[in-house]
Amino acid sequence: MKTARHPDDLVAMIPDGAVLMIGGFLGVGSPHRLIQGLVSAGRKGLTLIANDTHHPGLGIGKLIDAGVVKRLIASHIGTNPETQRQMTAGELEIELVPQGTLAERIRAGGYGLGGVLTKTGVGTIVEKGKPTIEIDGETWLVEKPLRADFALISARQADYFGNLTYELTAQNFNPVMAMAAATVIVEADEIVAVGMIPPDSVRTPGILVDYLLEHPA
Amino acid sequence: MKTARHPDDLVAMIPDGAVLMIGGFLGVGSPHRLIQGLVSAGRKGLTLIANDTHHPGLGIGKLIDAGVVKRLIASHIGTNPETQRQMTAGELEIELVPQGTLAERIRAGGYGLGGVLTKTGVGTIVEKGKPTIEIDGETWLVEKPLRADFALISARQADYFGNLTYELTAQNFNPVMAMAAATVIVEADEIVAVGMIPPDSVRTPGILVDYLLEHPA
Amino acid sequence: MSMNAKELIARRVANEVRPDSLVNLGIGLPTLVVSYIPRGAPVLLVTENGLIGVGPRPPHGMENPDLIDAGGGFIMAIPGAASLDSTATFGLIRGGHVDLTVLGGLQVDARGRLANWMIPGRLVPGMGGAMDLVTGAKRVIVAMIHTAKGTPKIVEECALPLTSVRPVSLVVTEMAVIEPTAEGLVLRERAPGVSVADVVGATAAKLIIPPTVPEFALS
Amino acid sequence: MSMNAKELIARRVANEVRPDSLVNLGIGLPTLVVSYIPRGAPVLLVTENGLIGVGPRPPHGMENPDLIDAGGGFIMAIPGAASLDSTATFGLIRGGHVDLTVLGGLQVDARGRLANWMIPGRLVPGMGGAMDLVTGAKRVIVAMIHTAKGTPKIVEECALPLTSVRPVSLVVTEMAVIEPTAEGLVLRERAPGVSVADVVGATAAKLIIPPTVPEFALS
Repeated sequence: MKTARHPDDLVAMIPDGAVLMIGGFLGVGSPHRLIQGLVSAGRKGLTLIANDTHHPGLGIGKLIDAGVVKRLIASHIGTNPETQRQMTAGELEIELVPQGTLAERIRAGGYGLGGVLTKTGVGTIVEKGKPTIEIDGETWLVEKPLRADFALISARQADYFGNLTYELTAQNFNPVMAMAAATVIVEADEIVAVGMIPPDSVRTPGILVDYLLEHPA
Repeated sequence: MKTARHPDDLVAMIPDGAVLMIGGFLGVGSPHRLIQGLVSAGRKGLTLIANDTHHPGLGIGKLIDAGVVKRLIASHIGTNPETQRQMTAGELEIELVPQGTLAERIRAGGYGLGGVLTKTGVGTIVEKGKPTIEIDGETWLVEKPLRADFALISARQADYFGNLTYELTAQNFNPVMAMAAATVIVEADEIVAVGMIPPDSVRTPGILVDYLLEHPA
Repeated sequence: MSMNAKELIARRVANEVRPDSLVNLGIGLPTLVVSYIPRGAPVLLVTENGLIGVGPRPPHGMENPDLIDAGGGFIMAIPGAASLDSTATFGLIRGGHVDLTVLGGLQVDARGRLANWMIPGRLVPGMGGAMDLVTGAKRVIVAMIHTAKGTPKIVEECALPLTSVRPVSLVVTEMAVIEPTAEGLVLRERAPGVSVADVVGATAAKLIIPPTVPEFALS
Repeated sequence: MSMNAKELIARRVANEVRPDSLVNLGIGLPTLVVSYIPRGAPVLLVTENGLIGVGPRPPHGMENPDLIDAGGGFIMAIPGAASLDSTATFGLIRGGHVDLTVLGGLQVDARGRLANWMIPGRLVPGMGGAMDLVTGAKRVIVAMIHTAKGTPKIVEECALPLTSVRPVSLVVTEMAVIEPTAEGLVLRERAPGVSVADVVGATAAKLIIPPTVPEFALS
């Protein structure tokens, strides 16, 4: 059972230098109040794993604006000129990862797999410095698992076990990130009593979730 | 759009010697009418990929009884003495695969991955004849993808796009098998109009499904 | 780069869309294709951020904040739509379950290889889903303006970083339809009013010219 | 192999179950553990065929045909239960999200390695989920009768095929609690009325005997 917590209490658990996964795709399905909490708390030196950095002033873009991210692993930064500026200025170290590979690497981290064998990136600059393996005459790129200290997850509904549902394109990276972090913190649109989410509707089982964000007073 | 078909028409598509995936765990979530159709049609020389062979006279056990399976890839045959008898007598070639590895190998086949890097089986007889790979000082077993000519899937609901839902422990291998076969045939408890399954309830998107089994007259 | 050129490309690409197929359209020019898909060819559009069955933009005031396309614009969902998480979406893409992807291009080379995701030192947006799509979709069509301010974009060898070593299926520009084959780039069609010599003059890779090169059929 | 021996094992194993943990119980003896888990320690039971939140057997006439455990028996689901497909279930198991698995054993060796899935030429049921569980669960407890018709099952080297090379966390029998460590098998506890000499006599692997070996505490 989890009790819903104040955002300050949750953000206080996240130290400077932590490795974070944050769900969302251009802000849809991102945990916006937790992100705001991180900015307000003045964290620094974070490593961030996320699909994108949205736009300046919005969602994950706020973390970039505030300069709290030291290292970023993402698939797309084209919507955020500030991210590109910090990269060019050498203030932000960025690893660009194909979106499907990013999802699979996070999954591998959460599923106990040693890596991902993919064709994506073979023969391109993405391959640089990575091992390849030949299987039955075909070459595959070996991409390593990703794990995080914390995953900040956005959900449609949570129950007090931590069972989660997601809505439409707000799902994206949230379920897979909930598998791959030591501590999982959830910001849900709604928190319901245990038993209100039918077993077949649960997309993330509550056992993966550590903390729920309380609703605004 | 798919129209529901008579079982004879569907079974007629499956030739002798085909590679089949069939969903289910001890019969729960198996497509029982399609299985009966295969037995009645007198198929032979099939390769079957399934979790288990249930019991003699039940579900997938009927295919074993009828001697239509030449090769079996499964994780557990302990509930079916006839499967073990045929194996011992050399009538049935069996590859035993750890259940989690079986699920991941099928997923790799459907997801375009080159294989699965797992700890399961390392140092055991499961490793025999298979490549291993060392990553950051740890040894991982490389397990190859599995694909099939046909997947026979059991679902709770289908719509005429082929979108599927599953119920409770009847889900098991069905969704992953629906990704990994050239032709996917679905036996659903219920077929509903397009639009009746909310997008967030769909567990297998209809684009993966080729044929629906009509309901008994 | 007139509106007419883009429309021409979109209309020609629309002819390549097969009924009952699962189609991904890239941001920008490729998105225009949706307007020209023949009515009799119901297709399902899939977006990288996790929806099969993308519908049109919603009327103002009817947006759903949890329902966007990969460009961040609000969309609707058609009846029969299905939500997917990122692993499932890219499982469909990488596993060969997407029938067609239409993407923009910066360069295509003589082997049919596409570069479309970065200009080192100038534009580094990241590859997003492009590498997965070009590597995994059943058919890949590049929809692009033939030249960049007069400089050919179809070249012997891409100077820009490749998106994938897998050759694309077809290149459609406002001047020509070009098919990469094992023998090289074959000039299949030319746009209305464009001569074979025009195409050759605007292309920096060797083109194989068949005896007849018909004009585009447009949808 | 009296009923008392199995009950003794189940009661001792139940003490190892931590509150709020995700627990998998193998078929047979391990299933008995559920009856002895202290009321104050709410645990979630997960079954390999895809349910978190396994409840008790349903009353006769209230079975749900789509709701079984990994042994094929009808079960109920507790409020807050969640269904999973096979990839997700084994993702939990292999990814270290299952806190404890309790499994039966045929042999355990001096390095703590378990053999529990086949007797070549005699019993080849297949490993089912056992290899994944022993390799991936956070803690692995072997619950087994100490000997097989008088023959020790705790041996220097397993003669039977291993389930995993990863050592188990604890072995609980009706005679003893034994913990595999880097130094070897440590005799942690003995059953009520059983002496250290009794345990040593029924064990074919070297045991490390601490100065004091207390009797079981039972739940």
